[in-house]
Amino acid sequence: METPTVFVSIFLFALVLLVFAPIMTWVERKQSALMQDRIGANRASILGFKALGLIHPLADVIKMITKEDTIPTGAHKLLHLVSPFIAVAPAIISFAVIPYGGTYEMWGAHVSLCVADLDYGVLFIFAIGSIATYGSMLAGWAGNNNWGMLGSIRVSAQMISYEVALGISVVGLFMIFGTLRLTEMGLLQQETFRLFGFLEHFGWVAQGTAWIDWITIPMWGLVLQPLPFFMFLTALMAENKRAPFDTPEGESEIVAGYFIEYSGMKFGLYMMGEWIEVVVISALLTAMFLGGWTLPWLPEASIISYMTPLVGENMANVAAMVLAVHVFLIKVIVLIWFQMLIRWSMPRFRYDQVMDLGWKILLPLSLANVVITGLGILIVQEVTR
Amino acid sequence: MRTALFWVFSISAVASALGVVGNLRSPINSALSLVVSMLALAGLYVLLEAQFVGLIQVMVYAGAIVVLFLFVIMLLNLRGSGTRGAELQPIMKAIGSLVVFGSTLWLVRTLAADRAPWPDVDAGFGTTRAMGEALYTDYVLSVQVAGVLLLAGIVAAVVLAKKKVD
Amino acid sequence: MVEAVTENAALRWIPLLPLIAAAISGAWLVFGRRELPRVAVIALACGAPIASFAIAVVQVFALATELPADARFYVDNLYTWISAGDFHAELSFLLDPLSAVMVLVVTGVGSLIHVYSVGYMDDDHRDDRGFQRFFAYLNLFMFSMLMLVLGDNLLVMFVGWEGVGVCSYLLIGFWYLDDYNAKCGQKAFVVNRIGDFGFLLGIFLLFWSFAQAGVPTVEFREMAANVGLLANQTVELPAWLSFLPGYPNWGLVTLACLCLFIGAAGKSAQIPLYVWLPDAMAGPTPVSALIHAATMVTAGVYMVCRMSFAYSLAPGAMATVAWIGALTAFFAATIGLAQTDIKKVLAYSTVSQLGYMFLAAGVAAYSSAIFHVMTHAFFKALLFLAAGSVILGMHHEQDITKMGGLRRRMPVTWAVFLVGVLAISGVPPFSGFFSKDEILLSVNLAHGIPGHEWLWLIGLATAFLTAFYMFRLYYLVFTGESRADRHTQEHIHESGNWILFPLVVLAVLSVIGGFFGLPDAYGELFGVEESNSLHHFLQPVVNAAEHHVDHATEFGLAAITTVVGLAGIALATLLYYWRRDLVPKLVQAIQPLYALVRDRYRIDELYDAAIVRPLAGLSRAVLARIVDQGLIDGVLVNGTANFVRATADGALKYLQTGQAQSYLFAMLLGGALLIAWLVRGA
Amino acid sequence: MGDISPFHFQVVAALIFMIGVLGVLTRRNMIVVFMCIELMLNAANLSLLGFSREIGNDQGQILAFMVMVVAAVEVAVGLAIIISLVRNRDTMDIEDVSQLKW
Repeated sequence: METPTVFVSIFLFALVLLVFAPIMTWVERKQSALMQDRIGANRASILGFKALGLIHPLADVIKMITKEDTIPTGAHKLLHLVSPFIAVAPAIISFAVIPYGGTYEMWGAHVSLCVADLDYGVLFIFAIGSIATYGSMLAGWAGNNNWGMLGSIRVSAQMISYEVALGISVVGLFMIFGTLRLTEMGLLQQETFRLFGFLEHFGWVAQGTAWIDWITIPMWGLVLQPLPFFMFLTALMAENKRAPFDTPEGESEIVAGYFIEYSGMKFGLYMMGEWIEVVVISALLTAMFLGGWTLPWLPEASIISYMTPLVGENMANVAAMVLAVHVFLIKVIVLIWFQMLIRWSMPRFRYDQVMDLGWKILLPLSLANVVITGLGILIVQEVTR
Repeated sequence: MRTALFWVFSISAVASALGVVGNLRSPINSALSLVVSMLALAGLYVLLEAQFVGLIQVMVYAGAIVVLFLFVIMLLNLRGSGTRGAELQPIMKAIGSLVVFGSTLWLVRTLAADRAPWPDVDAGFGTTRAMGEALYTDYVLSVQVAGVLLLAGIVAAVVLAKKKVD
Repeated sequence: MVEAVTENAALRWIPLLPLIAAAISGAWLVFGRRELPRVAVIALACGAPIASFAIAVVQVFALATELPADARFYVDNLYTWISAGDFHAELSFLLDPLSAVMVLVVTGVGSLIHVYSVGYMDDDHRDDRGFQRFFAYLNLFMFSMLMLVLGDNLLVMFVGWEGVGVCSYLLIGFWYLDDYNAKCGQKAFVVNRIGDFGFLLGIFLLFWSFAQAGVPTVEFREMAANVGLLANQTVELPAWLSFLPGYPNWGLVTLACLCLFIGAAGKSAQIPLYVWLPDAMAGPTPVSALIHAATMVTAGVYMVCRMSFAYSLAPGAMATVAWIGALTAFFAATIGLAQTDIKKVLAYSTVSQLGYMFLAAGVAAYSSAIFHVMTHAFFKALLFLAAGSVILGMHHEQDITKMGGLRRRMPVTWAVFLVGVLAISGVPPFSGFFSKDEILLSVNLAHGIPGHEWLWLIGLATAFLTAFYMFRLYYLVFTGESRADRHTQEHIHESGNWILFPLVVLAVLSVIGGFFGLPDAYGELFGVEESNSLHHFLQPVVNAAEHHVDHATEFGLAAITTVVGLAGIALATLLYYWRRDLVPKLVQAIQPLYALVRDRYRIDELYDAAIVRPLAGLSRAVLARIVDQGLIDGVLVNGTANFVRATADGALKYLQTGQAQSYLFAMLLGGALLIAWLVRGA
Repeated sequence: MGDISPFHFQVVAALIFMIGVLGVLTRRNMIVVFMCIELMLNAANLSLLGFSREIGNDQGQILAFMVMVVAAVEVAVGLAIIISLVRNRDTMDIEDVSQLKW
């Protein structure tokens, strides 16, 4: 990828993300209001325009920035300063490997809608995600506050624990796709398989029976690995420390946990980090399990080839690109909504329940999934050989 | 670009390693220096075409091991040294280790007297695929043994850290 | 020039089935909480030998009918057991006519005795789970015995040899809660060890001499094929043995065969190692019948026959075997005259009959020896089992002076016991007649053995004594008035069907068993060609001497034997049936001699005074005090420990500071020095 | 890689290793000593990877990977030991833990 397109991409996704984060505050408010059967986020107004409460994010930002930034005595000043940034940065960086579209040719240029199409894309996200732990745990320690310390201990234990399940739960998916590269995963998920193909294979119905060719299923990760989808989602949400996994904050127990000593925009950064991570989680799940930017049963190449006679090759590519981004966004929004649904419908787990879920349920299930997937792959290979 | 990266990474790795040892105030500071050192080393690994190992370095060392260190330090609520007397050992040991230090550098110098330039490696070198294939074919036994070791480690850690001996 | 052999994978199951059964019930004993259900124990324990017997019958039939007479070898090679240099020992089984006869006897009689044991051990409540333990041992014994018999080389045979020894020990001391029984087991084991040591030496000698000749082997067929190479190997005797005949150079084979015979004498209870067998009667009666009458004790005879190729090169060893056998036969028979324990009488008669077998083997009448092994297995197992039935009926009373008049109370036992007694006394046409007659005929014709006429006379005398004391036993037990106390008398009863069925089968075999080896001369009378089928079957594998005698001599000798036997019976009838009052007077007349015989010539006391006590004293005084406690414990064990403690406590401990960093420092210095040394040239 | 030779990587590895040694020998705080051991392990890894790249053979990378596995186990067990030590003896000083002698 040439340097200019890299910058274009960086600009694009930064814009999207930074726009998303404030909007998320509104989404959260609206969602909770809806679920709790009340009217939410409708007071802020500019000249009487309330715009469904969309002004609220703006008000939030102003409030955050203008608030006094307190630094407690006895705090480790440097760490107290950098911790919020360490917390936010990984979330933003990990978006770099998530593709929100394929590669398109227009007017002689290659446009790839993925900033860094790395060979070890998912691993990169895991690695960067593991750094995020520091942002939270140092925050609690740096503030010289015992509630914060407790929060730090909780957060470090929780995040280390769930990283294990996080990594292992998707091993089965890697085994099936044979790649860690997210763009490749997207392309592979365009393919379909015939649900009843095995009937023909074993000779239980005649070769070339028409209805067998009609009933096809897209090879989405969700279809191939339904259980890991939910395990991965759970582990990611636990990593994100939002309800119901918000024991490190636990305002009823340890006041606000690790960010107890933060105010103003530093506090805002933690909030932002969480919301951005909600988006990243949705994007990652979309790329890995929901076919990424592609439509089911309709490969991108065929869209372009249908449209080329109508509008010319360049414009066909542009149209496909726009379509891809929209498809991706819709899937992401659905998943964001799903996460909000969970966040507002579940009470907080007790701390030991969190640990039990990670070590005693997710980890064994993930390991079992690896073994079962391996067996399945062997069987399929054996049968189709 | 690579040359510059090498210098950036190696200098920060060595400097933060010194920070680990030289920071007498608090083990937390040492741990943070260690993270920086680990991350810089990961960068060096990637420069050496060992992307997979570099990522694992970040995940395992920076993401888990040092977090564990921090976790333990916080759990034991140790702010400051927690040791009695002077933090540093008697000067004799320092002198001794400096002797070793010097002799090791000398060894490296002698060994590196005539080094061939970098050979070309194929595109797959150090990628996840290459490592996975090697690990699960030629070194599958080592992987199994490592798995058993991990299991033993888990059990040992749980038994050791258990509060009550029942 | 090893003969053509035929692979046959079925052989392995003959020994394996009892082993599996033993392993199952043994494992259940060790790990299970309770005894298996009786039905399961019985099915397992009796099923295995019966199945083995079935396989053996099929395979022997195939061996006899499908293969030519000079190539009757079935071999089942499991795997190479030992492979060291040129030496290879296979774990393999061999079925040839010799082992075929033995296998049939072992599995056949063994199966019957297993069935009998079900009835005999049924009321045994002496210890917990005894029933299952008994059958586990018994099956293990079957396995070992079959290993011994089927082994294709001396090593496999030795494994079986030791295995039967162990089982014998375990079963003699089966009721180990009684100290006497445990001691008897130990005695049997120790005496057997002496013999086994000789056997082992013989194996080593044979292997060594074959290796000298360039054929390092212990495998029977290979040894037999190459035995000629050993003819000229001699061994020089030391000066203090100059009284021995043939001094100064003995054939190596002679020495090896003598060593092997020591083993055989131990296992088969020959002079001077016979002392364990009478004491072995402490075990349950089926054990006495199976191990100490029918199978294990004949292993020595089998081994001598199996090694006949070597003995044929060692006339001195043959003569030794013959004379020891004859002397044992006579000696044991005399002891048998005065015993009052029903099982002891039978035990001495077993020793005596085993002497007969060695006598036959010693005069190269191997097929006769095996024939007698077979008939003896039938009638002696019968006698023992019948005695067991009597003992059960008499509530574990074994003293014949307290029996009497059992004929009416136990009619079936009476009948089969009478058959057994007639058979062992050599009354035609019972089986004992033919086998004994054949042995005596062979002895009479064995001109190669020094003093063979005397051997024949001893044999005749033994036949007379045998008939006498067996009928003495019969009359005392079954006729006259009962001498038991009133309570016992009231409860005397015939045994159950589990016991009677094997008895009847064995009785039939005792009657007709002789016709398997009906001498050709008799066969001609009835127009049957080669009626001595056993002899012709065995002839290719044993180097039996061929006799060609005219019929007059043969019938004449048979007549003499018969007359002698009938004379013994007549005398017994006179003394113990018609004129019982004569016996005390007779005993009074020869009181000192009678006492000596009754006390078994005090041989046990002699051994105790001459061997056991000096040895124990030496062990206690020298080996235990000086060598073990002083040298090994004091100097070696404690001395080493003291030395280590002194040096460590004095100096080395100061190296261990407890400071981890000082260790590490030393380690690093060492590493640095090592590196400096490695790169010293650069 | 321009003017950077394999030698450079080895020097960095040696330096970090020796810094680790220095720390292990001189620090009293057990946790810091432990961290220095991790430094030494990482230096060894760097050396391995450097040689691996230098001779174009990926065995060095496998070895480094295994070293990491072992290091992870070591940390888990070692920290558990330290936790129980501190709990029972209330000290972080490595010199206080010297009962294992004559």
